[in-house]
Amino acid sequence: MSSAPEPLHRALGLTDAELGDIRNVLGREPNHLELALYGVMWSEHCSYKSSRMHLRRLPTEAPHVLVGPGENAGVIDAGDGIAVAIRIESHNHPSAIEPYQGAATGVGGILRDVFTMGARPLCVMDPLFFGELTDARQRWLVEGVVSGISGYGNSVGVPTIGGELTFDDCYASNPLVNVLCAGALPTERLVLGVASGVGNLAVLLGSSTGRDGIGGVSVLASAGFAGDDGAASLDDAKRPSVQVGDPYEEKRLIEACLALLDGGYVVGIQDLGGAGIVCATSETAARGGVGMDVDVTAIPLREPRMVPYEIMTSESQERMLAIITPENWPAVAALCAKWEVRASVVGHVVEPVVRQDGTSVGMLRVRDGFDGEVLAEVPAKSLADEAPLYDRPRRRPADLDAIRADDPTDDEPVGSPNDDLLALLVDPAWVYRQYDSQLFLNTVVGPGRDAALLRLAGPGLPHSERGIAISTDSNPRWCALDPRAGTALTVAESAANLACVGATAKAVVNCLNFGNPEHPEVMWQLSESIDGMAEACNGLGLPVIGGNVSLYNESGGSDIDPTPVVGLLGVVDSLVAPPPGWNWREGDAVVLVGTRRAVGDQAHPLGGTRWATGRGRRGGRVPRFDAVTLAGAIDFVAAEIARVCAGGTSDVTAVHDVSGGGLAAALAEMVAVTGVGVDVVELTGHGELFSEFPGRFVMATSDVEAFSVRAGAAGVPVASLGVVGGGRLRIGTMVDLAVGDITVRRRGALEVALALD
Amino acid sequence: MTRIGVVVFPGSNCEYDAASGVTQLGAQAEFVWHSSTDLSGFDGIILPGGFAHGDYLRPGALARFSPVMEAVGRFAADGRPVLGICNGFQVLTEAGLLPGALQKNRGLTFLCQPTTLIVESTNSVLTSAATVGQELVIPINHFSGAYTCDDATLHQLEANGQVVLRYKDNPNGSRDDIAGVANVAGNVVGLMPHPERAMSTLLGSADGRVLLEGFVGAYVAVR
Amino acid sequence: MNYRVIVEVTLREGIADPEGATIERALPALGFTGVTNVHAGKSFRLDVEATDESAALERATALAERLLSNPVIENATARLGKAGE
Amino acid sequence: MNYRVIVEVTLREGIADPEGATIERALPALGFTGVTNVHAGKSFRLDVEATDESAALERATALAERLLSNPVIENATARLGKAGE
Ligand SMILES: Nc1ncnc2c1ncn2[C@@H]1O[C@H](COP(=O)(O)OP(=O)(O)O)[C@@H](O)[C@H]1O
Ligand SMILES: [Mg+2]
Repeated sequence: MSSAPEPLHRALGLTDAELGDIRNVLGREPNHLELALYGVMWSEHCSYKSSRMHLRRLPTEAPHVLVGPGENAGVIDAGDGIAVAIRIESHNHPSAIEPYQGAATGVGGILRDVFTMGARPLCVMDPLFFGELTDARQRWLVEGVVSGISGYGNSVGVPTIGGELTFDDCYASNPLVNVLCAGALPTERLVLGVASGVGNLAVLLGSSTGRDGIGGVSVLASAGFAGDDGAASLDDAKRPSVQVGDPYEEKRLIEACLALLDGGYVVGIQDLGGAGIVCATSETAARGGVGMDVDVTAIPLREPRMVPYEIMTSESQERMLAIITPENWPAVAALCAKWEVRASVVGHVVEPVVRQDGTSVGMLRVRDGFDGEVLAEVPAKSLADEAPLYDRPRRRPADLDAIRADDPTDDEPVGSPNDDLLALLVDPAWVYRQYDSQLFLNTVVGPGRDAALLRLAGPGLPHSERGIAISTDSNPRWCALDPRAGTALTVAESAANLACVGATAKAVVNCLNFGNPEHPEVMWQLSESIDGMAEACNGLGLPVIGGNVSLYNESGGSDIDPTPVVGLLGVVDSLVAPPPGWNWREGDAVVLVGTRRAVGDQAHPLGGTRWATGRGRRGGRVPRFDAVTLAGAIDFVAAEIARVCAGGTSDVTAVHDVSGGGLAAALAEMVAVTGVGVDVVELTGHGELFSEFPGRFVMATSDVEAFSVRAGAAGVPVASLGVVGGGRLRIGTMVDLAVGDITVRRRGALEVALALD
Repeated sequence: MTRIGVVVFPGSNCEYDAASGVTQLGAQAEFVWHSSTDLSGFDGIILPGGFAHGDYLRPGALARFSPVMEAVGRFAADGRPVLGICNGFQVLTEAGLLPGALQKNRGLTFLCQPTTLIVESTNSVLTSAATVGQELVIPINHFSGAYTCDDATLHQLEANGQVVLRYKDNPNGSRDDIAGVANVAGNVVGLMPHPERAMSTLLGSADGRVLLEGFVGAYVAVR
Repeated sequence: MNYRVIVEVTLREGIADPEGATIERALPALGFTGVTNVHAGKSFRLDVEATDESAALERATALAERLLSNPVIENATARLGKAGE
Repeated sequence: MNYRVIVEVTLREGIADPEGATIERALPALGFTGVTNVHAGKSFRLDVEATDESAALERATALAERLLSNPVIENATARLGKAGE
């Protein structure tokens, strides 16, 4: 025994001040179990204590929003009696330690957030960030994470329809694995995670509870890695936090829960994610304004000799908590038996306690048997909603001006544009080929294009001809230079992706991956980024309906670049024909739609582009976000493509927005996919080749006059780029490449980098 | 109306898609839970794709012990149409209703991609409406799709015309590019590609129709 | 009595083993030379209730052959576990 | 000399084993009663060139721990194969 043991509350991740708060709430000293409950529920991961005051600045309302942030998933009314639920989350630290299981359980967790709302999960997307693949450990992580998502997502029966893939040294010790899920439900089936009705039962569904993941939220997700090599530096104490996913259990759980909801047996339902049973019981009770008695001995265990603290906080996967009336118990038990899902009554909804001052408060009571000893008794709301809020110090990085001044736009020497372009081309097909992207027969545009587009259909949904489109996007290179503009532009780029499949953006979810919030620079980045997102969402008329904040993405004291990931959900009102995609044809005219020059002081800014960072230039300025200009082009393109989707005639034969790799990469990608070349006019230097500011589209048309008239009427600039045809990509005097070279290089880039070739 | 039973094991996930495929062709589809032992009244049975029993142990290894499989065996022995798609194919081989086995793909990764199939024989309930040599673009979606068998079995398959579909560009290391096989009578067929995913150009291909049309129409011939 | 049994499932001679081959190919780059003939298989551990060792082995062998392996491509062997295995 | 080594990879104590649990749950319905504690793992067979048995085992153990398993959730053990194994 060491002479000065660490006080228990600190070992549980609570500060001395937080201990004081707990004493105030209880009016007494907490016992060990109570302290442990606060430790997990007040962790950064569960309570958002560092970010919550900033998140309030995001716009969250619109007429079509049915459920905004705060619930398990955001929900919008997509029309035709169908609601769409969507959520994104991170599973970063678990994936750094055990990439397969970390990513797999990430998929499992996000699915539960969505079917908790009564929605059938219809798709998954996976934005991924790793270090450079020259490092063998990164290759191991990539293969593990991708096979984990593949292994779990395919087996659980939800198609993975897109994502992102970014390689940058800042993620070498701290990879990011974000997972988005969207699902749909008949609007009238919407359910919330609320416990109500005194006397109702809390039923635990799914897996038994083991020691896996104990302290996951407080130990793993709310602290950085000490060393700089992730797993190797991870001490043994963190190892039990590794969980193994069971997609088969989850699949049966989904079917059983949806059947319970269809049967009308459920008053409220809530998934068990971080912080396990204590989280689900305290949140449902807090939302319902009731108390909850939980019997720890009623919880089926997988391991012997587990103590109440372990049982209450375990993060064992594939579990749900349903609140039902006692009369429905036989029906619930029978349905669960059919799906071979274990169901146990573990709690009772009880009256709130009336205090001396007349106020009533719902208590979470942990008992040893329903009539047994009370092991813990705390106000449910204090766990779920009353964690301290921190306005942590923020500081603009001292070196930011110097970094911004080091702008590659004007002085970075030009290499061979041919070689530069080839080096930028990466086809992520090796990743998404491993995902079932077609299940449910909805996938009109799968992974590999600008946004994924699905028919809005599924088992149990009313008939609809609508479609939904989703794109996930991020730009840490910009956000490192200017988190505010970078985040705003990321939202715009995502909206541009949706426009390419004819969809109008309706809602935003986000996953804010940042470093250690105790570093003032990180808090400044987070705050700026949120302001940028608010600016973009206000400017484009988009509500934020959910999100997730992942902090402590640091290793050995160094933080990742700010990485806000946005997921945009859009709707196509009539989807009876596929959008044109990238499929231009010989003889089509190619045009650039949208402003040809960035708004601001530089026509073709290169700060933060893949071209510049690929040459080691990470400084520079970021283009300005200008909502009016961006929205003009995006809305025009969305309308043009929506007409095609609705089955209308159109001269538009192809569309692709300009993003990573710039205009040159957009053209090369269209060449690679069609196998047909293009002859493009001279552009204004490598700036115009590789600049990445959004709101520009490469489009092909069989009737350029008619197209230009429509664009003119919409007030959107159109510039003629050239004509489709031949076997080469030519851009003025700068680029001249054979179609075959582009295709082969792009197709093999990832496998070569992964050393699989 | 033709009644097709679509068997649902816990862990199946393509049952809705398979049902949608045959209903689009005018048949009636009904789900059959894996504990059922009665298949009377059905004109054909589909074992759909997915991960029956989680694919734990091996794809199909636990599913073949599901109670319904005895009934499927009798249904097949009566000469009536049985179709296994992807996981359903794996179940049929594990159950011994089709020869061979399906191993992990050559590249050891899951593969979801379009493939071009060549119709090798029209002597089966699946390929009866197609023509020999016809090329069909139909997606695959599997981890364990490499068809494997010993030399003697392969010999027999070839001699009897039991190889019904081959890959044009073998994606997974299947022996002799085999994508689908039938039993000797031609009433039991399994294939790794998903014809039900190729029913409409909105989703990329309608080439699966000719296969499912053959299957839905097959019961007439059998009767 | 409960007996701990270990079942090993290997691919039959002549059946392609892409997993083993892939590992073997990857080894030299990782600094492992002189390793050949790599084969990947599966193992299972289970407790079998039986009156004696040979009865336990017999039951486990039946289980291994009927369920744990696919005789079309795999061989299965069962052995009694040593103490602590 | 070439030594045949057999590596077995099992999940560490306390790590959930859904495959083993699913197989175990299925057994009674298949007519196998009295079988408990089913755990699924992997096995590898390889030939290791080394000067003697203990050197072979040592190299195989390093390989097993570094490549064939993830020590965060798995244990790997190497043993020398018997004749014919
Ligand atoms: N990790 C991944 N998983 C699935 N699909 C991916 C992944 N990474 C990229 N993709 C897909 O590849 C395509 C190109 O991605 P990206 O270059 O990020 O597109 P954009 O620049 O249009 O945002 C998209 O369709 C995307 O969904
Ligand atoms: Mg795009």
